[in-house]
Amino acid sequence: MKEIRFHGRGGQGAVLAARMLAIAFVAEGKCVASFPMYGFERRGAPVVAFTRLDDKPIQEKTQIYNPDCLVVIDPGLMNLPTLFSGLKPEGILLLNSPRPLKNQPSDNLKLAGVVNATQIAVEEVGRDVPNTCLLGALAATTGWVGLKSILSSLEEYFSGDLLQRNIRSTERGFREVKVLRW
Amino acid sequence: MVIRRKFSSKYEAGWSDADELLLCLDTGSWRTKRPVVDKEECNYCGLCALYCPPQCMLNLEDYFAPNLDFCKGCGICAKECPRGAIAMVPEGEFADEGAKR
Amino acid sequence: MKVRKGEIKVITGNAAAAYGAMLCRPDVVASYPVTPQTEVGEQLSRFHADGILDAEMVEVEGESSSMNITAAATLAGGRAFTATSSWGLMFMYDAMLQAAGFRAPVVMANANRETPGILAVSCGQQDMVSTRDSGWVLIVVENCQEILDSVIMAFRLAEDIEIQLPVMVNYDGFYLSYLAEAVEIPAREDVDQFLAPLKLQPERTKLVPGKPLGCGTHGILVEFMELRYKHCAALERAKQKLDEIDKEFGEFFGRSYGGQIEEYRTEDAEIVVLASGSAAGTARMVIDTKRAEGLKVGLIKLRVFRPFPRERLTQALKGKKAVGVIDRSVCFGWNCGPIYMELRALSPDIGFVPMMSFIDGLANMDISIPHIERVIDEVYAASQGKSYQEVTWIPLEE
Amino acid sequence: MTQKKKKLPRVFEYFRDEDQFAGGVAFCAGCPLELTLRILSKVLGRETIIVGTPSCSAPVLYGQNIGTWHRLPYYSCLMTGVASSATGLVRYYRKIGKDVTVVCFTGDGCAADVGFQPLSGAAERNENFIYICYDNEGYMNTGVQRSSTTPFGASTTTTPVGVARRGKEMSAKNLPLIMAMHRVPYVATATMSHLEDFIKKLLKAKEKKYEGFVYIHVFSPCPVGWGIESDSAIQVCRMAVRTNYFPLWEAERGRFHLTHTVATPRPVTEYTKLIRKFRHLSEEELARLQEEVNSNFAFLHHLAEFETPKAC
Repeated sequence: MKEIRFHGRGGQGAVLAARMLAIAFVAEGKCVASFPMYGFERRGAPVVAFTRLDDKPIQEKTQIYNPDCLVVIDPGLMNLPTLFSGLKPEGILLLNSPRPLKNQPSDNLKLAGVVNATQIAVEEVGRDVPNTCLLGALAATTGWVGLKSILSSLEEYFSGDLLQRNIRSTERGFREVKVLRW
Repeated sequence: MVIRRKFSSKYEAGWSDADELLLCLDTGSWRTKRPVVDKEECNYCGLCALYCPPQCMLNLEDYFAPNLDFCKGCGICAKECPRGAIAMVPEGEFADEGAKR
Repeated sequence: MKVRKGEIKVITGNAAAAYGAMLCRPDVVASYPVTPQTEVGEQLSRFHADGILDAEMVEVEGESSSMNITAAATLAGGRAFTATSSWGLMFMYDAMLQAAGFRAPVVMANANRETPGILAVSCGQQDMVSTRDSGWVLIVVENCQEILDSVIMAFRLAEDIEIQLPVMVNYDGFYLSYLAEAVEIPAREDVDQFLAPLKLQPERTKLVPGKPLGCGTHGILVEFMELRYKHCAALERAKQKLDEIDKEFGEFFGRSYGGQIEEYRTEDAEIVVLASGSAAGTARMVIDTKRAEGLKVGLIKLRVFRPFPRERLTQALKGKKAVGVIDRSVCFGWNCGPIYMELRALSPDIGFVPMMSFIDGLANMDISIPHIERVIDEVYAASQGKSYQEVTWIPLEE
Repeated sequence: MTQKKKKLPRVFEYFRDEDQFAGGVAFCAGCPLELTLRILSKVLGRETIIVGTPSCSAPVLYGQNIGTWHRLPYYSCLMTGVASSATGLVRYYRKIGKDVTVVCFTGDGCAADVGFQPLSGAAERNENFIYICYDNEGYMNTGVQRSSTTPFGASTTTTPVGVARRGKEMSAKNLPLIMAMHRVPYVATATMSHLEDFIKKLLKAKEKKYEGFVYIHVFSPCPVGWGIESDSAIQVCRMAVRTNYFPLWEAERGRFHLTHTVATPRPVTEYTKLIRKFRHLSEEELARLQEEVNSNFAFLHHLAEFETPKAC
């Protein structure tokens, strides 16, 4: 089983990203469970979302304590003291940031994909919605899911011009992500 | 569960059915005064029948008279009669009529 | 018969409830926003806007009204659905008692949420427990697929001429309401066929213009006792009906849930954990781990809280050495879990073995894997004759 | 006795169905509520479905165990659920294409107080039914407690007259105006002294309900709770109209029209002197009541004169 924890802020699409990723996994025959943890839905407030994937049905309905992968949608959240808590050894980080990672932010981190998703989203989608771009970056960095599946999952939530813009944003995330290994 | 007693209602829930049981109160017995219509004075205008809350003024073709089975003796008919043709007479005066009401 | 495979979609528990309702073609839908259930109403409105749901959608001004509207619609002869959570459930409580008393076959989804303050925006079954004696059928489910399937089964149960009771399908708020999983959505025609027996049964008594029938007579004395007697008898009948409908659903759609209870590895189990809702899924995993370690432990998932599955539980628990109950709510005045308290009432039937109450998961606390491991360890110790604490508030007590 | 002395009033011609109620039902002697219901059943006919609540009308409208006092179908519910239950009924009948007249029949306590939320909600949604509120200015069924439509000064069991208090201190909530402000197809006031007016409004309501929500506010004195003689309710109704204490009007989607104008309104004291609940009022208090009557009527008059400015 792989466990992914998303960190974002209300309005950035963390919950939606977790769901679209789940759809992509299902398209590839995986079993998934994805859920957010928040009370009131407020733009700007920190949001955590979880996605589990496995080859067999997922029974547990608990929060994720030891993620294999972190997806940080808001670069500001890198300062969150608990961001890396519970991260498994050999862990993976997906980060939306305009700047490259200077050093290994956690000893448990083996792999990181950094992409300037905000800028790409602004350029392609026209708004600061970095979520789909990060999904493209996730596909490239982890190899857990194909870009094609991610792109098809976008169709569940977008259509027409907005879909095309998000597809471009996702593809750029896939191409432009800088992968670091430790 | 074994039902030892016959249910009074054929319905599963609380339904009433007027075809099965239409209730009626003996409101005629509530009366302490009785409207007595002076047929000569009555000009058949119908206001007593119109305003009668239990709608129990009987239309007797050229005058009105209360259905004493239901008349509660409120006196609205007497009060509303423009000709003062209805008198409210204490029921005691009819006591000897007994069950005839 | 086995039907065609349904479409697989990744949807949330709330959406699953809405899909379940939509597939049953309700005549009237009314629901009021309340976290974490709001999405059910939104999704149904979306279905309606997209022309998929041909229902009267009532955008109500409060939960009390959703319940009154749906109850009245069913007593006029229609099919009605509503959804709520927490305070919303409490706000419609008067109407809920009336709906049950009138035997209005409303189906309601309830995303379980805590109630002590308005900021208790978190999971807990206290809302459902607070409606225990409302006369409703209270179903509790574990995952998104089960939400969808249970809503469909709920209509079969509610509108069965032998039952005629409102049914509430409860699922853990947040943990399930927002959980996105792959869910198989049955074809509408197949759901039609599954519900078809409802059309073949004698018509329920309904309010018809011009017919001198009145609904909700006051009820005093023995006639009132009759109503209560019939209501209780219907709840008793509902138990077997739940099992039958679940079995039929399994034959139809290839998924079944055990009816009143689901037993998991209980046959040769010496000790049993009794859980409900989303925690049952986690518990099943932990049972597997403990089994692998050689511990003979099984799980019973309680699928219906009212009527209480007395006979099935007695049968399943006879001969077991100890039972632990995980409750996501409390029984005020007993200082234990409500399901535990109910189970204790079965002691004379089951045998006086150690029974232990574990309170966990209130207000979004995780009923985590270590917590359930601890439950199993403590129940096992009790089964071995060790002294034990009857009630444990897991996160608060070491 | 040889010649027919007078032609019956036209009102009789509006009766299209028999009285659907049993001859003897449990309303107090002289209560105009009984008249309202019997007339309603004669005018609207037996296809009407009644929805109502615990109230003075409940022991008559909602049966007793398996028995019932009338032949109209009815749905009895809680005070918090009248307008919503009616919504459930009309929505289902609409879904199956059945033409039904659903009439909510409640007191002012339900309509103005505890049942106001669903009433306002149903009006805003413009549900297709008729809501009739009989206003006896308090909770009469439970023994004369004040409601939000109890007028200034009135003595009730919860606004008693004593050394420290002299009846209700606040003014009555003007529920029919509030309902008219929902701009629904039809809102009207009525009272039993003006029966033809009431019947015409009922018939109009039956038509208007195809357009949506209809509200009729019926002024209904309570002989017991107000302290009036059992023969005087109609007289009190009439005096309420003649003093402009209770003006008769209708409003179609917020357009007001007085259905009965009083050439020279009588002073309100001619009304209050008929009623024991006002007996303790001082001259100052009566003056305040008169002032309220004047200002309420002036406001209504303005509304009736008001013309929506044409768009430029």
